[in-house]
Amino acid sequence: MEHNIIIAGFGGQGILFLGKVIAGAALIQDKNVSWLPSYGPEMRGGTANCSVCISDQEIGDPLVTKPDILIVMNRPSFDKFIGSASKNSVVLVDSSLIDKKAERQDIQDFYVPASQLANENGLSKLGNIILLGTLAKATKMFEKEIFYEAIEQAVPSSRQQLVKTNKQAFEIGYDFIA
Amino acid sequence: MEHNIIIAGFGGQGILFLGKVIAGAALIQDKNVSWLPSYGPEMRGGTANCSVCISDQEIGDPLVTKPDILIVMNRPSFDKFIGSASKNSVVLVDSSLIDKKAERQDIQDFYVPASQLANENGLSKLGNIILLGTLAKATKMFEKEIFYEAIEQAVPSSRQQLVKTNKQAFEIGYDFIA
Amino acid sequence: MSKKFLMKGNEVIAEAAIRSGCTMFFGYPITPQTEVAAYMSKRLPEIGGVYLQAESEVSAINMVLGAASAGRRVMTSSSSPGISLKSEGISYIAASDLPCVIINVQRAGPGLGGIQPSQADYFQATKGLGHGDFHLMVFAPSSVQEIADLIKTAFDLSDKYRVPSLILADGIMGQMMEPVSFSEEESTDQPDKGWATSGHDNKRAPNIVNSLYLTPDELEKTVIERYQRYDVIAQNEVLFEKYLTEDADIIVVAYGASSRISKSVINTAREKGIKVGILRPITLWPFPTQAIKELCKTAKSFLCVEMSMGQMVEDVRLAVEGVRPVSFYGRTGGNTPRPEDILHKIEQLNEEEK
Amino acid sequence: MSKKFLMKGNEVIAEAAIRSGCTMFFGYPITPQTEVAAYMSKRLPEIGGVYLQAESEVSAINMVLGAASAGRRVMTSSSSPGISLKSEGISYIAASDLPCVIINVQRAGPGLGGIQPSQADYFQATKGLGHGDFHLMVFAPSSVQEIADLIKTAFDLSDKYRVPSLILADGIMGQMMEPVSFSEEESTDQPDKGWATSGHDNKRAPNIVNSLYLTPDELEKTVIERYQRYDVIAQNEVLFEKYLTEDADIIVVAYGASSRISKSVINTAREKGIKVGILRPITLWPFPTQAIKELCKTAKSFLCVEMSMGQMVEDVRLAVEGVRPVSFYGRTGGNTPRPEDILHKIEQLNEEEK
Amino acid sequence: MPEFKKTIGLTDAPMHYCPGCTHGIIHRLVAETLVELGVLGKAIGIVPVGCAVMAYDYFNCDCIQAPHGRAPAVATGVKRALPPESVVFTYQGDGDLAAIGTAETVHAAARGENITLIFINNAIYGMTGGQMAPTTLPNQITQTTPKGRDVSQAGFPIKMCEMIATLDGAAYIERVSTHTPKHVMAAKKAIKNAFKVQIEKKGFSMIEILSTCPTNWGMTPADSLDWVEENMVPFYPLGVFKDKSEEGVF
Amino acid sequence: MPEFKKTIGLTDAPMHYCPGCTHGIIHRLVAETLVELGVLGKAIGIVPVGCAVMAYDYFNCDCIQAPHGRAPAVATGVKRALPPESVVFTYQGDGDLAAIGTAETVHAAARGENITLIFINNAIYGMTGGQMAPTTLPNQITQTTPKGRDVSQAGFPIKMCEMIATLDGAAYIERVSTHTPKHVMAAKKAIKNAFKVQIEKKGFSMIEILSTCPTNWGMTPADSLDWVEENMVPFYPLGVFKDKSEEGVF
Amino acid sequence: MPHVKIFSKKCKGCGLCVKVCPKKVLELSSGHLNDKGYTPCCVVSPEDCIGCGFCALMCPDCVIEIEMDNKKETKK
Amino acid sequence: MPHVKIFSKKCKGCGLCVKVCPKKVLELSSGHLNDKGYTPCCVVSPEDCIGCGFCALMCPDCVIEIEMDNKKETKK
Ligand SMILES: Cc1ncc(C[n+]2csc(CCOP(=O)(O)OP(=O)(O)O)c2C)c(N)n1
Ligand SMILES: Cc1ncc(C[n+]2csc(CCOP(=O)(O)OP(=O)(O)O)c2C)c(N)n1
Ligand code: SF4
Ligand code: SF4
Ligand code: SF4
Ligand code: SF4
Ligand code: SF4
Ligand code: SF4
Ligand SMILES: [Mg+2]
Ligand SMILES: [Mg+2]
Repeated sequence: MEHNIIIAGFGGQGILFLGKVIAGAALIQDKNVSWLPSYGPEMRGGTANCSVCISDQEIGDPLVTKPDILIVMNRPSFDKFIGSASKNSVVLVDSSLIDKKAERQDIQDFYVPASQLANENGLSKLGNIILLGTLAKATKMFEKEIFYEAIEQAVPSSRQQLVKTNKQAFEIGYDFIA
Repeated sequence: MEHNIIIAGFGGQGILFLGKVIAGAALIQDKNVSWLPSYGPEMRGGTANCSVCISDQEIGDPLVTKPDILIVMNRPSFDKFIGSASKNSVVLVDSSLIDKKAERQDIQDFYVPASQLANENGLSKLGNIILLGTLAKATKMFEKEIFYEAIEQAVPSSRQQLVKTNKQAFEIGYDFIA
Repeated sequence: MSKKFLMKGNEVIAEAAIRSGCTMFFGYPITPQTEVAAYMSKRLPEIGGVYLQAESEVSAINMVLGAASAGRRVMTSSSSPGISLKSEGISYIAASDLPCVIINVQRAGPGLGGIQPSQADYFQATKGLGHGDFHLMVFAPSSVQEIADLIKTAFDLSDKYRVPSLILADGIMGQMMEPVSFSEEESTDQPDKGWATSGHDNKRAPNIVNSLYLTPDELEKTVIERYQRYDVIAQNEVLFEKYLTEDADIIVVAYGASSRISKSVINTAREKGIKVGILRPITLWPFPTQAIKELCKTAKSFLCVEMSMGQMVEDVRLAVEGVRPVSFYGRTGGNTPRPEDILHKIEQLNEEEK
Repeated sequence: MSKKFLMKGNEVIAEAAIRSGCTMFFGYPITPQTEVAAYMSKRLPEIGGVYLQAESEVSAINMVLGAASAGRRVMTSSSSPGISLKSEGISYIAASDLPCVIINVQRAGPGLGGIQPSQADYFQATKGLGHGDFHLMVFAPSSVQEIADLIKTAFDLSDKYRVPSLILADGIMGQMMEPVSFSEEESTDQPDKGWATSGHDNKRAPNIVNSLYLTPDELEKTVIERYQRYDVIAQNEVLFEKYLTEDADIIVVAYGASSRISKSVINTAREKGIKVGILRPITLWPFPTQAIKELCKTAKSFLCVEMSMGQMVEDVRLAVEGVRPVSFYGRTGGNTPRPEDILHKIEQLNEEEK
Repeated sequence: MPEFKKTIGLTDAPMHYCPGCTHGIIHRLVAETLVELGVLGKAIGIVPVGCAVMAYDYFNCDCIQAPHGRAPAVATGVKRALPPESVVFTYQGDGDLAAIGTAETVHAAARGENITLIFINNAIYGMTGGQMAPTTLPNQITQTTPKGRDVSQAGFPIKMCEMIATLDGAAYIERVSTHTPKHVMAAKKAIKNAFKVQIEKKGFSMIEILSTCPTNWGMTPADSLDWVEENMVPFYPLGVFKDKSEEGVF
Repeated sequence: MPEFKKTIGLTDAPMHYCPGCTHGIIHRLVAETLVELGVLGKAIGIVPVGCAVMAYDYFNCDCIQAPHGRAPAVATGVKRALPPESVVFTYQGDGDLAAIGTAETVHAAARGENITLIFINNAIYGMTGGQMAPTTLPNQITQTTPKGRDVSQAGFPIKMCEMIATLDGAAYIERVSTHTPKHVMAAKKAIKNAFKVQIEKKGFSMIEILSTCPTNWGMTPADSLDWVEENMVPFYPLGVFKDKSEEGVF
Repeated sequence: MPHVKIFSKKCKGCGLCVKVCPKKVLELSSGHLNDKGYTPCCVVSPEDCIGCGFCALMCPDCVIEIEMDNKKETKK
Repeated sequence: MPHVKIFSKKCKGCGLCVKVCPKKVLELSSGHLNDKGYTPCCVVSPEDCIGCGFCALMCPDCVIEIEMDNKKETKK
């Protein structure tokens, strides 16, 4: 197993958290894993992104430049990364925020109005986890339970009430595609 | 011509000034010359010394360790340097402050009660220049006039009245030995 | 095997220090290592330790000097510009034979530069972190797990030799999360610090921590004595990792983030039939000079990969002594070496050798 | 020939700077260079220049940064511990492409050390005077006259390349008096500084002096551009002196105070029939690597003499690349190499070669 | 009643500050002042390390980016390098001016250096992500005081105006705020006074401006204004702490 | 009437100070205080870079030689490393404490750091040979103010007690002198007060002590005492600037 | 009549203008994001504006311009 | 009677004690230098000493000791 993932969007959309959940799931499955945020002042207001690598081998470069999984949650990130996704990569797009489709034919792209779905379901700010659900379904990378466990671990112990809403969001995304 | 000179005594005895006058005389005679003080906190109250090198050749090490001319104006300096003076070196001792004689036979030593002579002649603090006079006579390294010129240059322009007393002191030292 | 956590390198620096018996931390915020202090500010008070945010890096390193003088295990952390500011204090600490651990999570320079990762403080760390003749022990972790392990080594050796330790990490190491597990052994067996200035209690002569020796002979003696300890360290404490070097024609030399990127390229190159291996210095000072010399017997050429304009490459050249060609590939300004570029370099070298 | 004065090295530093068009000086007192500031505080006001004693070395170097940004010829001076404190500022100045002249009259370290002469800041000066990839031009005078000459060169080249210059002297150079004469030519033809931040007067776009580039590609570009200038400097501005090297079996390499002591030993050794010569680097960066390489063709071995535990010797080894043996003799802690010891070393080498 | 248009003292570059951060307001006030006093072309701004690190992109005058805390030293170098008509100011955060830069601030003031310090007190290290600043209030929660600033461990906040006003070289020292339009207007006036003092060569001037950091305070921008009113103003009293604008310090 | 014998708080090493330098007197006062308060064995002295750099040879307690100006930071590290009964003091000159060490001094005070600063104000850099200090008086001639300190160029002297007293962590701040036996006795009392404040954990204390530098002032030791009386005392008023020895700062 | 102009592309949706407007002339858009990802400020009741300038005084991003429609005033 | 004791070997001849002695008990030696090169302080009129301790208070080098001859006092 080997995945090189980029997750990108605005600061405040839970980009880094989403990456942590995926990385956490990989750790539960005893994979080698690395998570690397873009950091710095551009965090604020501006865009945020992170790289997650999952592998059975030792991980070399933790900075992903050719993702086989790409999750984008705003237009600038879509424009920036869509070209770099590798052939046959899985690309998830929050279509409620990005009004554009990839012009490439060599990728598996999914358009999920995640933020909108989140708002509609009273799960505001959980568009990220909706996309995670879709990802889980689309890639089958790990079992649902594994992701649930990862969510439980990633949510700070002081805010465990969030676990439930996160799982709800996950389900919505999971069920969004067939 | 080559001379490696050490002048040593208490701070305040004009040790460094004496070195400058000798160095200045050498410069007037177009010799290569270097003057190097010991510096640092030990200056205050404690002992002071300086190295003067005079040569027709380029000067290498400006730090004199085996002087062929040694002028000492206090007991600690006498004890410290007397052993290092080279064979046949000229050693001048302010005998009003140092109640000891060199036990070496291989040097030309002169005992001049310079500080006392200075005080007696109303030239207090000019014991150093008295020793210079003796040195001039003993070594014939430069003409008297050269030293006079050097004194004129070394005395700060604001205190030219000192030139006269310096010359007086020089004469006393010059005449002290035959 | 003990439990694995997914943790940021910076947090592991802090947690590992605490597990190594470090109870005092003095720092000043700077990207990309702020999580070290954030972690310490939370955890140290919980265990009765001392966290203090100083008014500057200069002050922080001098608080370290004070705490180390009193005999405590103490750490400070910063990034490149902040480390420059600490350099006078570091020279003093080295000159006073005080143990401590200093973290540099390097960012891009010179000047304010950028906040992205860099390895351009290698020269400073290994040769010039302050005025005068002295060394630090310099450790370069290349994974979050290794951070955990080296922090302990850094504290232990620093106490043992009374030589300060520097962890030379970079923005990637600090910001990255990886699984990490901590060794279970308690690490409280610190050597006796009879020299510490903790008050003589009228029971012994005063202890003095000092670096001033106005007499050159005395000062020279202390320096030479210290260099004798350095010699022992150079004999006994060199750390490095070799990977596929035995039959390699080309040896990549790289440390920290650069080494892990390079290592993955080695595998690709091997698949292409190129005999390449990697030597990864883990201690940058002492440098694995001997290991490189050994490799000169079997390897045909060396390639040094760094996130700088070429700094460690000098130490590689000093080790190789002209016996084999040494080439260099580096990126700077916060850029990281690209695997494809490294591969390309290796292929080139491979061609040339034919 | 113009008139010769008997002057202290430190005073010559100041006087030569003024004659080179330096009109601003910011410093902080430290032995053994206090005379530089004393001289400046007297002379600069007389010529309408600015002398200011800063509250610290850190502040002084940043005042230099400001004055250089405004386009003025400016100098600062310190000694080892003070130079360490300036290292962040120096990295900024280099990164901002600002010209200036920095003096380090080295004293013995590390830490507070002593106040006697030393050459143990060589590594710091040539490799690690701050974080990040950058260089200074480093000049090492070995006589008071040469101080006068090099100060002018240092200012001129610094303006020309927009790279800061460092004069690496030592306590002997600073404290010694020797005859000196100053060249009569006026040196006021400074290059136009259109980049200076002196107020745009509503006539041009704002000028900005800056070292921050948050985008790695941009930062990398500026660093590489600067390294291209370094290459030009390395091509064109290397300075060194050779003495009796042509037929020499043994080449002594030494700079500054060590070199003049060594040079006199060369003569003694020659009298004893030993074929020895000396190569004296005048620029330490760029280092006369090529000149040493040339000498490898004729010389049998090299001896590096320093007032340190061995620093420049690494650059000599890098140049020699193992082709010839390189030995080292050094003193530290404020001691100076003793002529008899150097001679002894040379005789030993001569024996070994037979 | 006045029209409002963006001043030519600012460039067109969009500012990178977080939404609602009052750094932006203060930028405008300084820029307007330079224009209104007719000194934009003679002005050199020294920008700090802090959120305002890229202010050189916004101020429409010559600028120098200074090392963290050293802006007053850099400003001193510039001011003394240029003809006395030049107008040199620094723009510094509380970490920059009151922590690492304490010595530079105190000594520029003590020297009566003819420069103006614009001091943005937002009670936090903004740029590095919200650590305790020297001006962080007692019990205020920050990244490095997770249980609130415990003054017995982390020390007391520093009131810079009060401290600097004791120095003989300080000619004009005032503390203002930005949390209401009225306070913004008062801030503008204070800034103008400070620059006038400089232009008339009366000595050192510093304006401390209470400012918000919604991002690191973890509040909406609107709530941040209230927080200034309710927490900062009581601790950091507004007003003029020194005024030698008539007689000057020398 | 008391006998006078050298205190056991001092070692037997002869002091290296110049003849008549009042550094020696102050050493004795500090050492006597430690002995009288019974804390010599718990004391750690932080010595500066300055003429007192070798004070570790004289004080009969554990000592650390600190980098120039950083003694308060070193003291902070030591104090926090040791049990609260420890007694940590610095001994610093005016260049050390009020120039290069300004930030360290201000912030140790702001933190209410439970340490004592003994601040020797001799209006000059003694050790380096007589350059201007931050406390050099207006028009005073020094090596780097050869025509006298021109405050319009070199700035105004800093009155540290006045400045530090504005900080909330400062518990006891007093300025004393050493130029007559009476003043020496008062100085002793002030030093004792400061150490008591520390021992009782009331916060930061600093005693500024006017002191002579006959060597660099170019005067006899006797004349130097008069110079203190006639020139320094009028400029640096003696007295207590802050006293929270009862209530403490926290 | 005063005329408030908002360059909503540059608006960061901070709401400071909204908070200080004495006449509730301004509001943040509820759903719509601008290119920067913010919900920008909108003029909801331009007729209520008294041209006090508070909004512009408080806007950190110089997003607001106020024009005084002098013509109309003179027409009165 | 108080007894002033001067360790003249350690004396630096600064004269501070001389300056502050209210009874002119002390003087610097005029010609004689001690081993350190200073003209040390001498007790010239011991009988005048009132034991005020000023000299000891001012001596920077702890060169002066004062003994109170208690026996004599009790004898009185
Ligand atoms: C020498 C150095 N130390 C630390 C930093 C990291 N740093 C960047 S900004 C900053 C502080 C910012 O706080 P403040 O001055 O209050 O400005 P704000 O961001 O709040 O406006 C720090 C510590 C640095 N760049 N350089
Ligand atoms: C970093 C650094 N800067 C400068 C010096 C040189 N220096 C030694 S002592 C001193 C100042 C001494 O003056 P002060 O603190 O007033 O003490 P005093 O000698 O007057 O008692 C200085 C600047 C140094 N050793 N280290
Ligand atoms: S971090 Fe705080 S101070 Fe910085 S721009 Fe954002 S809100 Fe403003
Ligand atoms: S130089 Fe001045 S302060 Fe230093 S010991 Fe001598 S008299 Fe005292
Ligand atoms: S000018 Fe005044 S009334 Fe009009 S929108 Fe702005 S704040 Fe509201
Ligand atoms: S204050 Fe400015 S940036 Fe904020 S919401 Fe209003 S118009 Fe937009
Ligand atoms: S004790 Fe008093 S009277 Fe006696 S010698 Fe000393 S100063 Fe004079
Ligand atoms: S005060 Fe002390 S050192 Fe000075 S003369 Fe008197 S006895 Fe001697
Ligand atoms: Mg701030
Ligand atoms: Mg002083």
